[in-house]
Amino acid sequence: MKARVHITLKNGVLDPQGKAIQHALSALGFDGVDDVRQGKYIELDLQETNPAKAEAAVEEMCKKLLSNTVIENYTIEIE
Amino acid sequence: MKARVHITLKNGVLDPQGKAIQHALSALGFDGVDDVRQGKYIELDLQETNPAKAEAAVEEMCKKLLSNTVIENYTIEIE
Amino acid sequence: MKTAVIVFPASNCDRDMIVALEKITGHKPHIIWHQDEEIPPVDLIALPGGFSFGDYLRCGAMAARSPVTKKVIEHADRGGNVIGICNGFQILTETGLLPGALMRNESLKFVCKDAALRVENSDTPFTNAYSEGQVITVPVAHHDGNYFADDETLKAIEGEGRVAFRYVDDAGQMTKASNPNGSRNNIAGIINRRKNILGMMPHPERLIDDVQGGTDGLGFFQSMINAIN
Amino acid sequence: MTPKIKWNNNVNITPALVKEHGLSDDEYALCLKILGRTPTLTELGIFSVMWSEHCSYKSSKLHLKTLPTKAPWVIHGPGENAGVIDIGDNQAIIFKMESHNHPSYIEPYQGAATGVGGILRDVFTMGARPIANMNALRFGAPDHPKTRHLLSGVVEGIGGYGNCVGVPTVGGETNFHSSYNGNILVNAMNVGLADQDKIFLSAAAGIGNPVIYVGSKTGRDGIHGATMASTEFTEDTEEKRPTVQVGDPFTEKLLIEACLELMSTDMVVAIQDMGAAGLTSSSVEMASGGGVGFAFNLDMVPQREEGMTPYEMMLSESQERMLIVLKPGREAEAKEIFDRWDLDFAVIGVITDTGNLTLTFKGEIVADIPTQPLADNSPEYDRPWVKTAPKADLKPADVAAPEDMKQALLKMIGSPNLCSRDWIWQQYDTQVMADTIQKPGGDAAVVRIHGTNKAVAITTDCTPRYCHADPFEGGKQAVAETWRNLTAVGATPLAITDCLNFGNPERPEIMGQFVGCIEGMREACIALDYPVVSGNVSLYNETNGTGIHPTPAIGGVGLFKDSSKMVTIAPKAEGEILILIGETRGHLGASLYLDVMEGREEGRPPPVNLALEKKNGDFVRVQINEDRISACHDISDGGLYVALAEMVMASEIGMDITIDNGNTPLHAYAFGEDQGRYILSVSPEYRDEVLRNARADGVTAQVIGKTTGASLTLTAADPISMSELIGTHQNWMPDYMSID
Ligand SMILES: Nc1ncnc2c1ncn2[C@@H]1O[C@H](COP(=O)(O)OP(=O)(O)O)[C@@H](O)[C@H]1O
Ligand SMILES: [Mg+2]
Repeated sequence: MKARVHITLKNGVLDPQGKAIQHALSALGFDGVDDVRQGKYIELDLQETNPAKAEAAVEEMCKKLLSNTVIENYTIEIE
Repeated sequence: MKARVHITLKNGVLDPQGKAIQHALSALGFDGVDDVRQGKYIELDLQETNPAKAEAAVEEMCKKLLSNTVIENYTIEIE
Repeated sequence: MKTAVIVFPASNCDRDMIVALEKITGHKPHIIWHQDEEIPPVDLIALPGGFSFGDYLRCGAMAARSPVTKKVIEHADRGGNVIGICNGFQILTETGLLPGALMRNESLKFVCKDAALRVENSDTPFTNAYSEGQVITVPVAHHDGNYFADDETLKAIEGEGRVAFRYVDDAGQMTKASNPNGSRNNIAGIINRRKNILGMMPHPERLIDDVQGGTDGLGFFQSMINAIN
Repeated sequence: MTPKIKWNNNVNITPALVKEHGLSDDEYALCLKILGRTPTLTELGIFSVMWSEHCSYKSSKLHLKTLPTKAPWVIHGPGENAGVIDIGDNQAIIFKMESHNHPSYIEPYQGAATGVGGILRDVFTMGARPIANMNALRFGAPDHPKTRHLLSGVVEGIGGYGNCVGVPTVGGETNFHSSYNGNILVNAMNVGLADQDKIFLSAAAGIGNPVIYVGSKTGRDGIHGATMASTEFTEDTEEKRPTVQVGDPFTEKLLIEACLELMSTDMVVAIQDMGAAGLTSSSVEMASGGGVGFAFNLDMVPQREEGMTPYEMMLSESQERMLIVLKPGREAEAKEIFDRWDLDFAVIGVITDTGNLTLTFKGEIVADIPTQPLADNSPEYDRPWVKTAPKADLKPADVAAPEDMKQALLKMIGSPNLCSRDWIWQQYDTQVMADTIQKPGGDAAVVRIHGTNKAVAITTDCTPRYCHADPFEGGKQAVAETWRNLTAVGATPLAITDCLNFGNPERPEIMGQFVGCIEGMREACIALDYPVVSGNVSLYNETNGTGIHPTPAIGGVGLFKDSSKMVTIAPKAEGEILILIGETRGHLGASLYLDVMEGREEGRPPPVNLALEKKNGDFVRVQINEDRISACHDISDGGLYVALAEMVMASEIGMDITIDNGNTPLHAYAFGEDQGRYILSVSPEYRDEVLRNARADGVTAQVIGKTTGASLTLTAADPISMSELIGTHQNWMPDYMSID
């Protein structure tokens, strides 16, 4: 099965990339963008066929490697 | 409204990050991960309240700045 | 002083660190590959700069989870000295040995230039050869050196005198223009509470010989010799 | 599950298909003759890439052969992956420059990054540890809508790759000109260090020896237009794939370490990187070079994507791959090294005595080509050319004096082609490996030979406006300028590499530019005893019939036996005496002054008198090496005043200058680009000795002022303060780049 992981910065953590994008957008004439946040999107192809087990495994992966829990949150979707 | 943009590498484009993540996962003992692809996830807060207009604007932003259309695809969700 | 340098795939300042340690201690450091299970007993472990694992995912993330890093943590827990320069600093924050995180530079660009640093605390094993408030010039070369910690953590670090170096201008003033990467409070390097671990973005190992344009990095290594011998 | 392969190698080879593969009728006829039959599709692809301009040098070979390539210190000249020169103590410097122009225009970050990766492989494949990167860049006019984006991406890509592999990028050059609006130039150079008894070549040998593939897996990257054309034959209806190659500097770093480790053993017979045309050109070169055949089982090639065809595997330009011939029975030992570095390792074939490249795929032979004729009989053209018409001379009197000399100088140093390149090189790690002893900003970069007192000096130069006005003089000047820049830091120039960037060679005017530049280069190389040891040609840099300015970028390498002799452009103290070496006639033809102040591109370029060039340079080098000089700067773009301003900015010490311009109008004297000139800064105690030595050598030398204070005071100009000077010089590029 496939897992999709979104990794986003926690509230209050500064996001230089998001800020730079917002700035560049306004310089390009895109008005009305109040905020931009950039995160990561990771797709995993798993051999596991049991959704609950897959989710548990990906949760472990997020904790152990994919996210830095000091600054990041993650969400997992299994399909 | 909020726009969520996913930017992923086109099919066939080498993804060194994904490859390295897959490798690191297996070194950490996570078996059964066949493939990993890494992309970007961007959230935008827009002043626009009309979904169609918002989508059109974000589409333009993707083309002009957010994605590198030579090697990346993007998808947009408006909510 | 016995030392060890840990080498991860795509570490690339390992040789510079080895050369500096050998020159200053008179002994060749042990060179430890990231898959090695053991680190011989040493006074100091150095995590060198570079792009361990390509800096993919997050700088230092994969190195922080390498087998050998467990041994580094054990060494630190026993009170052993550890330094992390540049990528080494990123690894130390990823392991949790040092607080905070190193984010992408505010400019989003890699930055390589000489940076003036003010020594904020000279009462550490890594800075005792400098005097407090002294301004030294040391090169930085990084893409992700923008030090972040939340307000509470930052307050603790500052309150406990754990900022080792800060980016300043030539006159020693902390200014926005002298901050090469957007670090909070212009932080260039920090130590842990026990004062046996230091992480810093600038590269003292690149400045130990006159032909390199200066020797401001020497004091860094001299400090450790003072502390350990 | 792997999809069922519907690959059909025996498609009908139609004239249209041949044409799509870029083969002319004559070329295809030769291909039929070599094979004695109709090619398979895979074979057609192989002929097509091997005989492309890029791989075969068919338009340029004839002329390249005229370049001098020999000197007692040359160990390997052109023909190997890179040039090799002797620097004593059993050590060698290995270097080459290469273009990645087209890919960088399409995708600036990845194009430039993979350009760096490619040139690194050319150097380490010979057994060298890369020690320095250089980059010669040309962009369109600053006001062209694409320029900012291209500059930003290219610089980021060069840094992104070089910084990660841990090789310092120590210098280069950057020009802006509208002729590059549709065709930017990204030329990357690498310099490596090897032991002379550990130099590896690509000629394969030893019937039965295993052929090994190492590095990244093969994907469908960079397969040329030809593939697009062939999709209809593969019955493969996938989305059209981008042909952009993505670089993986992490893998490259591992590959460098693993290959150098392998080469430190005695297992390697031959080794070759997979560059342009990937597996095809590497295997053909290795086999034909050794007069042997290769038999590959393509099923063994590590593949990144499913359902790859032999055609795709042979033409793929996936990065970070090498082909190695091992001694027999050493596979397991070698594999251990690559396993430790987490790199793919596959035995894909053996050496045969057939002389053929024989490819098997799924049990079927899909190609069987004699490699010798394929490599040796590659087409060679004597393309028609016409000599570039000489430009009229431009007299100083034909150019108006500026209203205000001070403002003129500020305008010059704040112009796109003369302003500081800080914004660029701050994105490069210029110091990793801790041996950089002269960083960007001076005349040449200097990198210490690790653990010794020796050092190499490196520079890249070319003045395309001169080449455009007069290819012969321009070619001469490009070589001479590198020689001068190496001399200016005190090094002994040894040899050059080149990257010859031109428009469409099928146009006689362009071919004339090419021939002219080569002739000029040749004269300069001979006169300066400064051979060409490697190089690269990039043609067809042309859009809608408008070619780029002819741009023969030259990379020069020089040596210090004692690196403590090195000088920079920064005077060391106040009170030093400034001495101008060489003759100043006030040549404003094809000058930057004419361009910046009047927007004109006219006139003959300044001629290079090679005998004078050599005399002046040798004199300067001796003075430096005998410790009489505290700073030295050659005079190039922008002339004398610009060079003085650069010295002031580098040292942050002012100058007081008094010019005796005789009959020459002052602005021509100040901004003219006469060749073969230097400014020396000497402490007063050496002043007379230097002047005396100059007189004895017949070198023109005159005192023009001294270092003093904190501003630059020039004849007929208001004093310019340090902050005004530095601000003007440094601000243009960051300001330009901050406009999104
Ligand atoms: N793309 C670049 N990368 C690194 N350094 C550069 C680049 N472009 C220019 N430089 C540096 O800027 C300085 C000035 O360049 P240039 O004007 O071409 O020098 P010169 O006139 O002496 O040949 C040199 O030190 C050169 O190495
Ligand atoms: Mg110069």
